[in-house]
Amino acid sequence: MEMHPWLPNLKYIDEMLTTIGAKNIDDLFNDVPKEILLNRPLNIGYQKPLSEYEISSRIEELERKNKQLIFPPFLGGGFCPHYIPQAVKMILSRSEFYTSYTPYQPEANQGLLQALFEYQSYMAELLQMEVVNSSLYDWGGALAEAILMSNRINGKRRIIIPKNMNPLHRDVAETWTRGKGIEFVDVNYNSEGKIDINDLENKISNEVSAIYFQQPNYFGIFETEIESIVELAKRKGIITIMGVNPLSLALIKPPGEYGVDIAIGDAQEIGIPLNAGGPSLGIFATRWDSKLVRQMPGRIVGLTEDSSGKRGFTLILQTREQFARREKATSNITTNEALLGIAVSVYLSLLGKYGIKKLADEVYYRSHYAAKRLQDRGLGKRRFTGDFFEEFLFDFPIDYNKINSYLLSKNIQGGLQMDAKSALFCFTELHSKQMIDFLVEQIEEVIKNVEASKLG
Amino acid sequence: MEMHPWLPNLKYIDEMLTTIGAKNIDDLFNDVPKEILLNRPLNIGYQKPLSEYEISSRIEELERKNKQLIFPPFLGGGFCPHYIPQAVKMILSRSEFYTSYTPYQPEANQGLLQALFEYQSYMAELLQMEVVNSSLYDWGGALAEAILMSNRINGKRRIIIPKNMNPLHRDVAETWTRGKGIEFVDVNYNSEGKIDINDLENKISNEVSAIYFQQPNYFGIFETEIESIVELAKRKGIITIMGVNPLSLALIKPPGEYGVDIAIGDAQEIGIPLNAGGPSLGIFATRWDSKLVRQMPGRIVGLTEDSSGKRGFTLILQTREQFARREKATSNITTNEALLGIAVSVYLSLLGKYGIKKLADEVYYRSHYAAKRLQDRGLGKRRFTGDFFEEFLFDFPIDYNKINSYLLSKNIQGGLQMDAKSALFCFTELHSKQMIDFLVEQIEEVIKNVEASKLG
Amino acid sequence: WDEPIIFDFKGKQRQGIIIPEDDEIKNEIQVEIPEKIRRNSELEFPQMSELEVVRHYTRLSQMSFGVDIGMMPLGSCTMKYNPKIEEKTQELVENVHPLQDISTMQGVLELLYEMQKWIAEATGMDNCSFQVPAGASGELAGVLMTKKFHENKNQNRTEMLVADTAHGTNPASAAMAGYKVIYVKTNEKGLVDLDILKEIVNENTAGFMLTNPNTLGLFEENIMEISKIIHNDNGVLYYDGANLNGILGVARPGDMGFDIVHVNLHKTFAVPHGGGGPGAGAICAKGELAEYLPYPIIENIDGKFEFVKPKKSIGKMSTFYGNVANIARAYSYILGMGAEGISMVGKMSTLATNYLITKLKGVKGMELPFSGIYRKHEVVFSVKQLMNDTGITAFDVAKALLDRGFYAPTIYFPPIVEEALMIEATETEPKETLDEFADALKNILETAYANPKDILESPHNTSVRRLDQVKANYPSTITPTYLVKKLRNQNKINLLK
Amino acid sequence: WDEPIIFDFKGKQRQGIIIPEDDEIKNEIQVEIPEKIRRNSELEFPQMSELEVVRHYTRLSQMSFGVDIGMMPLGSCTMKYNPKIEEKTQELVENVHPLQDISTMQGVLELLYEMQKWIAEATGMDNCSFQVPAGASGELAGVLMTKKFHENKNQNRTEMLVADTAHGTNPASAAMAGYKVIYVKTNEKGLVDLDILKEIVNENTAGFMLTNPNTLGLFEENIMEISKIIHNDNGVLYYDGANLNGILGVARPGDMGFDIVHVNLHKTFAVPHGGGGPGAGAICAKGELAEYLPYPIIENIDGKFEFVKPKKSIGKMSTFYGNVANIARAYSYILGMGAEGISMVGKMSTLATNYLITKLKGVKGMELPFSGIYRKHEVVFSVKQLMNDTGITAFDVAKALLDRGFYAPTIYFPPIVEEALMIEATETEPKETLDEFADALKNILETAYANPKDILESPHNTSVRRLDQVKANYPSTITPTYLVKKLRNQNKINLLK
Repeated sequence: MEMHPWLPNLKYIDEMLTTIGAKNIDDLFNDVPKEILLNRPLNIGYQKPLSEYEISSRIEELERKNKQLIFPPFLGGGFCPHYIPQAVKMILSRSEFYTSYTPYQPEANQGLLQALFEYQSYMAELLQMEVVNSSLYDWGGALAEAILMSNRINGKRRIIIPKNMNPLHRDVAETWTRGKGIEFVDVNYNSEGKIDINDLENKISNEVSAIYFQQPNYFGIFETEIESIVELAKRKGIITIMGVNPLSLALIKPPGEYGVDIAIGDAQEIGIPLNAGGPSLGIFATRWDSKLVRQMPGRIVGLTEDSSGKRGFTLILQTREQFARREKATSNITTNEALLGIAVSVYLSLLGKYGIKKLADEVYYRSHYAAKRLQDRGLGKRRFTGDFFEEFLFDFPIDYNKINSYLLSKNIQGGLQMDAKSALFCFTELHSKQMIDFLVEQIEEVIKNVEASKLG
Repeated sequence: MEMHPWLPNLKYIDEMLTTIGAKNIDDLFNDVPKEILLNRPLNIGYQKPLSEYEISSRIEELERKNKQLIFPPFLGGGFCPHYIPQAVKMILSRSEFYTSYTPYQPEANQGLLQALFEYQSYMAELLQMEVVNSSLYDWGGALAEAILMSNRINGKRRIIIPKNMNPLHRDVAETWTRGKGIEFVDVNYNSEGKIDINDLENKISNEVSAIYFQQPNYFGIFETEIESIVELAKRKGIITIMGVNPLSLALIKPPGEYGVDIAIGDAQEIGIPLNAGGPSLGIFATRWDSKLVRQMPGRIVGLTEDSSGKRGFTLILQTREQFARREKATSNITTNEALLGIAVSVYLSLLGKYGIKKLADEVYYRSHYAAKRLQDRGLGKRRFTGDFFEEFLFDFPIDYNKINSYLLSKNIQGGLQMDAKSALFCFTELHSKQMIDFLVEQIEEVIKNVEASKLG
Repeated sequence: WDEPIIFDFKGKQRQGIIIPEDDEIKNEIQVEIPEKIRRNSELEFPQMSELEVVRHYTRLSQMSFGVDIGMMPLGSCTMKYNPKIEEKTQELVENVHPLQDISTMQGVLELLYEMQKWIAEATGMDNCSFQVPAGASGELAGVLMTKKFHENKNQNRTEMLVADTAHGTNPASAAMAGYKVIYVKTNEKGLVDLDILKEIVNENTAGFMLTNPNTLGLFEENIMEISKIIHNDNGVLYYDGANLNGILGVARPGDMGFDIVHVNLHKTFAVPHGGGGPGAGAICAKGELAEYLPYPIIENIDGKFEFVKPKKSIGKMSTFYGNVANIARAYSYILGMGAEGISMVGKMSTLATNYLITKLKGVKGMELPFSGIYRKHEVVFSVKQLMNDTGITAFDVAKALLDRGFYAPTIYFPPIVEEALMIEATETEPKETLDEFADALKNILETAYANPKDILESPHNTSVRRLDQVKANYPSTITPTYLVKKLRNQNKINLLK
Repeated sequence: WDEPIIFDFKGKQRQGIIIPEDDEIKNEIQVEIPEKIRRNSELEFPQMSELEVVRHYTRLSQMSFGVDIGMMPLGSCTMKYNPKIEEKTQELVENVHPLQDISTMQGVLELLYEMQKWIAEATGMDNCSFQVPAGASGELAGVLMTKKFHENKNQNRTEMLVADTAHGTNPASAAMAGYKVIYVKTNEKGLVDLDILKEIVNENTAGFMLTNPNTLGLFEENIMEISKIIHNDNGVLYYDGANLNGILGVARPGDMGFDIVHVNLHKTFAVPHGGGGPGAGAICAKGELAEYLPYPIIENIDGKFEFVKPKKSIGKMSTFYGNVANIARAYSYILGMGAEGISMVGKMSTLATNYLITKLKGVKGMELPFSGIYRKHEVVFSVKQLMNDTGITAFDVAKALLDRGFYAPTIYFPPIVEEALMIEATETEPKETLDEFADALKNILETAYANPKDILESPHNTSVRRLDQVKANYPSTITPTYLVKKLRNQNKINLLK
């Protein structure tokens, strides 16, 4: 290879070797046993370096292999589609941010540190929790870390979790905590779709380390007995972990006001694209209690001053971290989702106090409109009676996979199938009345057809 | 209106009016005669402010109203499709550049000034002309300015122009120079597609202010008698203006080596997207001759030092400009195409010495391959015999509009129709062998069909 | 940063981007550039990897100042905020070839058509053409339209009137079109002197180029009378749209009697200025003059959009259709503002300016000529008193602003005000920033009296200090390109006398 | 810039973006959040216009340092250049919902499938999973796989071996999985001490986590022997991929006997580090262990790509499919490098490191421990001598580099080297920059001897000076969020003891 845009020294090999005093590059590997030297090019990529134009063309080819669905999908299940403002993308495209590293040299990274401090502060305000780290991977990972943290604090291994939580988060938490022998105990939900408090009380014992619950829960339903849950837990010295959709907190009571110990969630809905599932950002926060704070996982930025008394920012509580404490660290995490924390800060700054309320309201209204519309047209009914936000589980009179196939044939991605005849639908500010009506019409169409063919 | 993202002071109106001491905003317009106050909202946009999401949706709707052609088109005629590297776009997206203004405060704009100086320097090197301004609007405008400049220098009004120049450039030049009473005299071209030197000699007289010619010319053909033209002109004291495709200069002799007085062209082919025709960038350069330089239009950045002896950049020769000299200025231009000068600098920096040669070679080879392929398949022949770059005029056995309609039905944009049976085609590094072969096949198909139906 | 000039990067055989190559094609054809025209001199371009190029220009960008960095109070430049959605919407046209079959670019034409109508509505004109890529080009088009208009009536009118406060482009454009420029004096109120105007206007008068509000920020309150004077003699009244921002939504040039209007979309309609360009313009006209607009304009013919040439069109001003990508930017600005928002622009920009004036009242050393009338989009202060008291000039004040996180105002313009600071506070700067700017300016004037040396030596905090303009322009040192630097080092170049 | 914290912007009723609203919908439904759960406390978010937000964060960005600004010689972090094409290619997945019907995302799956194969090939493994969003997550996955592997064989192995030079994540991950961490000492050559290793390994040993080349940049030349020792006792050999860049294309972990490998795509495959993340990872395994990979992985079943769960999978590490957008970035990097380019990475990064070592040889105050062997991707110097001579530490040297246009190396790591400077020169830094970096470091050491105060007081040119770490962490002043600042001002918060 003569030249490559990303390998600037190809023409300097001889010169550099001369400086080093080596004959050829292979000499630099004379300590690698001969038998493991590869001695052939890797079979990777498409052999020859492709030009940017050819890479673009390949990506466009892959794009065509995806189905060109009407955007947005009517799909939630942990991630919901929202509009990402151009200003957010523009700030993230600033390469001082996106090509930087963990700000171990705070003097050269004040901007990055301040942006991350602002992210933490936004979350603190939204959650009303005093301490927030500057990100974990995602909701599932944050739940796993919260469980491990509870275990570190009280040494207990039993975790109570509700059946109306996102099952994917549960899968992740189970995987991560397996090594520590954590045991999960399920709590049922009632006909409103909410946690069955009686069942919860029955499951509580002295072995329980923590109780987890999700607000709004997997079915989009608001839990309304959180005070009771937290009180129960406090009485038994059990740690409470609350999972939240941060967008909903513009309308509903934040975890801090319930006095929960740990709040977690995913920031995808406040400024992060769908990204086929990742990267997103795991939110992690605790109360102002050093027993909790000192056991927190993840990086934290704090406010301080420089040697001339000027305001500045730096990483704090670093003695919790793996690079300092190794096996005694509060987590192994190092690379996190920092850049997306900046995305969240920019997004929330654009929304501001009024915007986030308006946005959450629109989401709330539109999801209710869609449910009403489906019900009014006689196409089935909501499974649960509790009030909801953004998502709801809907029971249809026919098999949902028939509905789904039909919708796909119209380039619509409908709800997430839950069981034979039901699906979880999601509506946000991106779903106009016109689009919702169109979806309902299409569903009506297929149900009519199926029912007609049954009769016929 | 309560709030608007781009109108930050809506909630401060009263407060600001109080400071001013006015009752309401209308008071600030008490000097505007009542009868011309509009007193109604303008009928503009879609009444209500649209959200970014709605704007995006509208733009996508317009995109769908464009035909989704296979990119790139096989179309030249002044603009040719090339790949714009992501690094170019990324640099242009730096808002320190794109939201800045003409660097009248050089101390705060050294980066912008240096980038523009580098643009000028790249052009100087490519053209081998010593002085380059930091941009005019486009090729047509640059030609007009060159003609006006010639007229300023020698006071004469007759301009010799060849019939093988881009007719759009001629239209622009005629429009701009009408006020000064400039008169255009045409020169014919020969069967090779090149300027007819005999005809040129005949047109020369003492009234001629300047001779213009284009290299390669409108038909993509290389002019090979430029030395003779320049010598003729010099003998008669006529100013020579050479229009160039800057990309071709990686392969062919630059204007400076012919000793022409003014070189112009369009930078679209070296780093600027098609943009439906604009913005692009008009190149303008002169020889190192103060008679020429002092009559140049446009802004020029020069190297200097600051008060501490540090290298710096600033606008130079400003006494030529409109803001200083008003009606005695060398041009009225102020807003130019500066940002695209930076695009050109970044693009040429990425290409470097080898890259630009390689790129021009690919363009040269591919256009020859396409011509050969068309001819080998017996689909007609090139109109002119001269060697060519990027574009060629091809004569078909059938009406070109039949070919064009067929190609459009296959989502291909073919060449630019010149007369009933011919079209001007363009091929660049974006047209792979496969794409060229596909185009030729489609043309073969339609010609066969048409000829079969004639026989039948 | 102390970034080398890019030609001083001396890498070996580096390349920042891969060019697609096709060996099959190369094998199949055997061609070579004819020797006679082959380039033989080596092209001395630097050879850089992608990283080096990106790092170089990223560092250069950090040494620049745009609206996204801080307030740019440049008078008559309307440095308003450029909404980020614009950068997305221009992608609509990015890959469209101007000569594509018109049936394949109906979306682009629909956008242009709507914009034609909207800009005509905003200015009170009948139609617009986007042939003009910038303001000066709009002026030239307008003047050429005027010229052809009179010629078509067999009148040889040789004089173009221009206010003495006019932007330099006005006389320059008139001169380019072959007109003799006649300046109309400003009266003691800062407005066109009607008596002088009446005297000047005669059968040789082709027209009057005027901007309203004028460059002092004052509305020409006698505009209806001016219009009468010009039209009585069959002159054309031309509106320089550079200052449209001060009255947008409040009053329209068309309703004031203007016949031709040019609009700078990069000022009034928020297209980014790009370090000097590209901008985008519109040239609009009403009545008979609309037939002279440069072609093409867009018409909707039975639901299909077509390019059309107005009957008496002066011709083309741009090679293709003007700066379409920037028109798309302005389009998204208009959609985002809506009729409601656009209608507030003149009011809010005027509010901002007068607020700033009030905050700056009574600052020692700085005076407001033609006081007592509300300014519109901009205001011109004079620091002549300061200069007399301390020797510190408008130039020095400008440099001192750079040290305080602001760009400088336009200075020494308009020429009728001595030591002028021409400040335009657009409607997009928050009140708090206006306060900070006022404080910065006050601080500079105070410092100028207390410690003049500090101001005289500013800027202190920029990447370079004050630049040597003499050296920059001197025959033996003038260096417009790296090629000149190289040739001079090799003694291959003379003085530029 | 002296940018206020965003919560200190006190605008009134401003909003930076418009939310689409639908009055029809609002009229049609009448719903209200149940009072019991309604948020009553006011959300004290700042209220800003788009300009204010953009200006604030643009200014903050200018106070940050990334690879596009200058060389970042952070050891073990592989701060290579991130090609700009990557930012374009991630658009493929930007609007794809993870739970879409699989038939609608075949393009994304094809990309992931190709990447699985390519990363497996690069590491010599049988298969890979992208469930791990970062390196530490990959380690945890690997350790959990090891654990389940032994459990499935009914073995309760409680000890995980880790080299004493290992990255801190290794022991942390092992501990998270419930293992007891046993450190393996480094010998006088800077390599794993085989005798000690043999002694330590027993039937309780679950496995050995190793990085090769190790954090000293030295290749573990006895790797085949190490492999034998571990495997003889049925342990699992785990490869920490943080240092893969030094041997990529030269030798593969799989060929050295490693069973499980994690790869940091944000290091070796040029995904930008984003100020600490997001990254992207792969966890790969061979033989029986591949059945334990976290699910889903992608298989091509009759031309259709499907998500599949490996037979004995440990479960899921990420909620969805890992950091897909970043995998797309790495994909374009691999396409752009080609097999040819990727095969040169280990060679060119190793060349760069050894070049830098040679340039820094014999600098007074700085020593190279374990000298005499070629480093691979990185090198660890010690400035203990400097400290003894002048009192200036590795920390001070790091700060002084910030003043010279470079980021600092990793310092005080690995712990076995005193006053360590851990420098990684990637293959993307041009030779000239390596020269400049060496000169800067030499200059610092010279200055340290000549004028130690200058170094002790550095950095001078950054936006702030050295920060007060005590105040930052002190119970009465620790301020992790603005909320804490506010509550403390209101005396509503205690000391954080």
